[in-house]
Amino acid sequence: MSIVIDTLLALLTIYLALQCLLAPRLPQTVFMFFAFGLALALAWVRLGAVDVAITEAAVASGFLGVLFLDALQDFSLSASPKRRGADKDSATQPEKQGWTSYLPGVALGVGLGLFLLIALEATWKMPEGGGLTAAAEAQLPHSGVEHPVTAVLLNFRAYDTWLELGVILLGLLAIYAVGGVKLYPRHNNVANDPVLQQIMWFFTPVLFLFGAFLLYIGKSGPGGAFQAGVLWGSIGILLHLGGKLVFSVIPRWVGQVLLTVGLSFFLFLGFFFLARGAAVFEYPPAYAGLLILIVETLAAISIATTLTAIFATLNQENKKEVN
Amino acid sequence: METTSLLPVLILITSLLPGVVILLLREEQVALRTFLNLFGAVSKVALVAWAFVGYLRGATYDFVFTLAPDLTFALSLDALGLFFAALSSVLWLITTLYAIGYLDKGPHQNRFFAFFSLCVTASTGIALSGNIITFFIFYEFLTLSTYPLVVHKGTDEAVAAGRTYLWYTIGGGTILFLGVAGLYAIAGPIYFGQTEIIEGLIGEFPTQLIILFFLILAGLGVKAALFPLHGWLPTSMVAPAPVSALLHAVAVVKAGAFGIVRLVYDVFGVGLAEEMNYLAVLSVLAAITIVYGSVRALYQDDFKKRLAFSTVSQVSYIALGVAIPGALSSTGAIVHLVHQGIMKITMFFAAGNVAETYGYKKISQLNGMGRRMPLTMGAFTIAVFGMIGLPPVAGFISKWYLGLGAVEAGSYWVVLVLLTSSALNAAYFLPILYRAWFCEPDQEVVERLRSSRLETQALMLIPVVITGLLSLAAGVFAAVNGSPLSIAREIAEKLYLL
Amino acid sequence: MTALPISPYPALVVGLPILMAILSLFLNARGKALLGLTGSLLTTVLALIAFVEVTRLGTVIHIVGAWKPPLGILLRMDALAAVFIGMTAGVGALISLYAFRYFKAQDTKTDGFPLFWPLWLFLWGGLNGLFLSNDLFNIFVTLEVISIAAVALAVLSGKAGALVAGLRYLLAALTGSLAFLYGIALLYGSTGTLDMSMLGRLLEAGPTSTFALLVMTLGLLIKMAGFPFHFWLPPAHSNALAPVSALLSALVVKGAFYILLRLWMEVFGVSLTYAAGQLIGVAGAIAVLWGSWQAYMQTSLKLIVAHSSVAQLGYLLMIFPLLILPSGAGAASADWLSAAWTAGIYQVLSHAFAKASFFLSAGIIVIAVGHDRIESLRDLVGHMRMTAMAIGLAGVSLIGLPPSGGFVGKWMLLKGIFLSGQWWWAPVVLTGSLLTAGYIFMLLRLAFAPTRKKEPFQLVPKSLEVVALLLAVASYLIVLPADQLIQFLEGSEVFGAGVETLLKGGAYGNY
Amino acid sequence: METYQIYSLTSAVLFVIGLGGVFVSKHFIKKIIATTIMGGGVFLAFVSFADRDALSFADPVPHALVITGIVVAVASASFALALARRIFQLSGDESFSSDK
Repeated sequence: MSIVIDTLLALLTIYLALQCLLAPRLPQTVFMFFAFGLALALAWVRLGAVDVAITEAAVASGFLGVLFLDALQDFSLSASPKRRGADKDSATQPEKQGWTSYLPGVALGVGLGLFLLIALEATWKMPEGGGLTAAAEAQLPHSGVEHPVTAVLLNFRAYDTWLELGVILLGLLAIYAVGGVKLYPRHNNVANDPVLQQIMWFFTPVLFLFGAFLLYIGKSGPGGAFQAGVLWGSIGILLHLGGKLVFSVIPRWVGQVLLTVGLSFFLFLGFFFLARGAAVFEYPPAYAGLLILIVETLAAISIATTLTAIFATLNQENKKEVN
Repeated sequence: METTSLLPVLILITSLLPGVVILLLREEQVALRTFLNLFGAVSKVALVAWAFVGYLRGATYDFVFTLAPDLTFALSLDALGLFFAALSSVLWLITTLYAIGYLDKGPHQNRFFAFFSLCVTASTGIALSGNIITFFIFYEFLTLSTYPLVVHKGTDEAVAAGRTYLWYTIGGGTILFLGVAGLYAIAGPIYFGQTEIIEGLIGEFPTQLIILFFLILAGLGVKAALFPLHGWLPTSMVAPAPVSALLHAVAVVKAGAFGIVRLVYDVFGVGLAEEMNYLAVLSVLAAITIVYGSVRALYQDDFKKRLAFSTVSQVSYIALGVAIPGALSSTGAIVHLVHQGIMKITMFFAAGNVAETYGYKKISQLNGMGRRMPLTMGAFTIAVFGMIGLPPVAGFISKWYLGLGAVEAGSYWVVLVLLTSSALNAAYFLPILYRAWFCEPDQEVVERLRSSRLETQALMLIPVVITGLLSLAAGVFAAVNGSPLSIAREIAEKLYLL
Repeated sequence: MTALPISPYPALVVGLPILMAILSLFLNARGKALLGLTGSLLTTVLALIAFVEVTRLGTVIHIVGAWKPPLGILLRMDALAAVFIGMTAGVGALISLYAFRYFKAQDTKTDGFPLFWPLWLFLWGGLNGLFLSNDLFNIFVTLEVISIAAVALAVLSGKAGALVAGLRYLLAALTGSLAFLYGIALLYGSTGTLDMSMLGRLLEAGPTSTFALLVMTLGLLIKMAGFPFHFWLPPAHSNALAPVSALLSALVVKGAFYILLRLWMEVFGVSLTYAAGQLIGVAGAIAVLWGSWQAYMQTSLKLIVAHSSVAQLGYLLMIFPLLILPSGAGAASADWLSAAWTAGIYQVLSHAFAKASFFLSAGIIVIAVGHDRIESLRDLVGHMRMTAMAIGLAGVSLIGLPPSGGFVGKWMLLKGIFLSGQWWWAPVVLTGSLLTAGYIFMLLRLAFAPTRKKEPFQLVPKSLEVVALLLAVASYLIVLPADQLIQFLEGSEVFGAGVETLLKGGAYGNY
Repeated sequence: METYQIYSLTSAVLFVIGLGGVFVSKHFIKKIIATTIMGGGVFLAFVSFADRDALSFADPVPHALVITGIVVAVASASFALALARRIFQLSGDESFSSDK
């Protein structure tokens, strides 16, 4: 029975992925992208990866999807005929050009097909490496937390997570580098939609509490900094949509501190233990639980702020385009 | 080989350092520049002389620096290297004097003298190289440092000539690189003189080694202007006269010729050369070049172009001498390194003097020049007699030994080539002398471009007189101990274990 | 348990630049520039100390969080990593100096593009992290840090051309990263470890490891712009600001090469076949010829330099066929291995210095005449001697003429080619050199030619010219310690000697 | 066939779909989405191995890697999106010009 469900889910995922790319119109693509994300999240749940499922739903499908939706306003608003809907013209172009124009396509198709075949073979004939479950289980008691995924993320492989916080911050910096936006937007010309206001006031505390819960529960069960950060970030996004631009309210330096506090504290901790002669991120087992909680909270704050800032920046571009 | 002395490095530094420093000077600092130039040149001559004396007393001067495994930078002073180093250092001193007068107040002098010094560094480096990789390094360095000199005037013609020059020499350098790398792969690092290494390997890799020999020969042949790789030499005539002088007498062309001498005598070894008989190809090529260059020279009206084709022909005497087995022809080849240098540099100085003083660049304009510039044309006449091979000028000595060597080796056709070449030399040089000494000038009064109480500026006149006298002296005093001939004979006899 | 000494430096050289990047965010534009420069110099000093530490102690490690692999992440600074970190420090410090002055010249009020500094420091931290990491997934994360920072730097000018080139670059880099990550997934699935040294021991030949080799190699080839994935490089590098172009071509693409080298030599020993090596060698050979030819055809200076990067990276790929023993060849007789991989290192070093110098010189010319059509080089020798010298010296190093670093690289490459008997690569190396000579001397010819019409040369700060010249000279100075450096690399217990033992079929693995 | 195998095979298919999408799609947004699909495939592979190697709980290391990976991928994708939108703003282009 379960095999049937899994097979169906797998097929659905593949179907949605294809639809995503084949959908003739951009809005459909983005819609399919949401659906694809959800199907993938279901697959994570089927595979017992609840943490991943929450992250996928919240970040990959949720946040990114919202960004795509937001971008959609840009692109679909344009009436410029040039290269518009390039996928559509491609249906008409080849007729003029004769069979040689198909060659790259055919070559690509054959290439991808072959690639898929060997990929499948490679996956099918994979030797069982055994993973690191046993190792993680053995070290779990020394990690300061009970949930193994949190232990890996914030203790065993804290270095990765630290760099990852850097990547998020870097992503924001990169978006600023693209240009065309002010670092801290101050205009306030968003229409005050009463319904949105209501939703905003209702959801802000709910999201905050749920985020805090996820953060705390991360110690012993699925949840943690990223999931909480995204939830808190969605508060910022909601506020932004509701016309309450977070970054025009708080002082500039607070924004900067919030953006960097996760990464900086993590780094400070690393250097602190290094200075004491231990390795970077080598927490004393006694304090590990506490330290991890602090790191997670600060990381969640930074993630939330960064995601809000990313959204606000991209959204601001959109506003400029409309005006 | 181990480092026993820093003297070889010091010899290089005497020209490298002035070159680099001058590059950074401002154009107005004429006095400092001149001082650096002359100081470098004089100290180089002194150091080479010191090394010569030391060598005769049996001292060894080796400098070794390992760049990478198997890639050793080695400088060493042996008789052949010192011989060439002495030539280039003495002629550098003379040419520097000449160039100071020649350029006078022209533009971009810093650049000129800087690369001039670097160029001499490269040719001295070639002389002092202790192994083929060091030789290669300096060989390429020579290409690069000569390029700015060739395009010095900056005219379209000069830039085009520079392009031709580069394509030939970089192409040759690439082939040489291939050959040298291949040789290293088969034989490992070889110091000059360790001919036993190749001799030991010839049985194992006969084909490869012959291919490599010809690759290296082709790479060297470009600079030595061996037919059919000589194309760059006549076009690079647009360079200023002191550059042409240096190019033809000491640096580029000679580097190629010297490389061929090293390749045959110090890498593959004369014994092997005789045994394998692949030098026949070289001798035929050299003979063709000798005749071809002379024939082309006949048809040039441009003074410097005629001299250039004459160089094509004359330098191949060296290759020819190398290609004929036997101590006598080797002596001829080695001594011709020097003889051709001093004679040809005299000719270019003379051509430069005429061009700079009267603006004449064509042979048809030279009527009566002997009366206007007696000393210049006198020196030129000596050089011409030498080129043709009339005793007692230096050129006679070279040709005499080459001829003797050919007879000894039984290659009578070479004697024929030498005679033909001499006849052709006479055919293209004597008309110049005839015009200069026996024709009336076309116009009685000509405005001189450079004013001087003498026939031209002193700094341009003195060098040509000196080199002219040297050409004569090298022939007259050939039998004296310490003359170029005596040294060349010693080197050759050592090679053939006589 | 490992016998290797533990040192804090590997963690510090990653942490310091990122700390500086964070701090700089709090400052205004002027402060960012000042702190950025200070941070760069501090990082350089630290990197050099770390380098000396490795020369003194040999390979040092740092076990992050004291969790040993396979669970934890190990930072390992062996000779190879030390050389790359040292190179990054040397090139990075000089480019930072240049950038400081360059941006000031662009806009005196705000010091130009202030985001340059945090992004560059992040990039530096990412590169150091990449060179040090012994954990494949960690390498993926550092690769992402590098890609995002590099693309962000590339689009800093904000011009439409740069943005399009940047997006193309980013998409290519993302595809490459994901392909690389896919390979990691397969390797983890089949061995249960991410540690490269452990993988080298545990990996068994089979379709999975072969496929992992394929996708990871493809991914890294995309990132290092190996043929036929070079399409993104010329527009991205030529549209960026001068110091950024220098960083991208000197350092960023080398990161992917570094990982490729490590993967091939340390991890995939079992999966490599003679054919795989030949294939990647052919890709390299085509890149050499095609890139050089393209460079020869360009009329804008920065495009010439960018296309030349494609060719120079091709040389790096050409060492891979030499690293694989043909089936049935006597393992012990493979004396060309060290020649081949040290050739790669020298090519990397000389290209880093020469290409950085070249791009910085191009930036100077753009300031001086306002555009970078090659005609603008006319009479450069007369107007800007130092820049002309920099271009000349850097160009000669790219061609590979002695006594430049490029020469040592090409020499070792040819030596490896001849010793291994794979002579068919030799013509490619030489033709590439000739083509390179073609476009370099095309530039030099113009530099010596007189101006046709008087185009005014703007005044350029002398310090910019000095930095460009220093970088060019550095590509020659690296030849002096070549022997020591190569011995240092070969003697390295983990990489040099270790890998050669591994490739020759012996046991390997120090901990 | 076990559960994890279904998903690990699916992962290969998703990766190839995404890879093809990156090459074939024209619109910037579609190209970006194609990279996230590729990413989805890779993450699915990781998690399916975690399921295979489960003892008392599923292998936590791949889970952690995937969480990290997702966040990294999202950061890159939003950067790409910002680039695409800015290009559109400046030039009105929605796809790379015909040469590629």
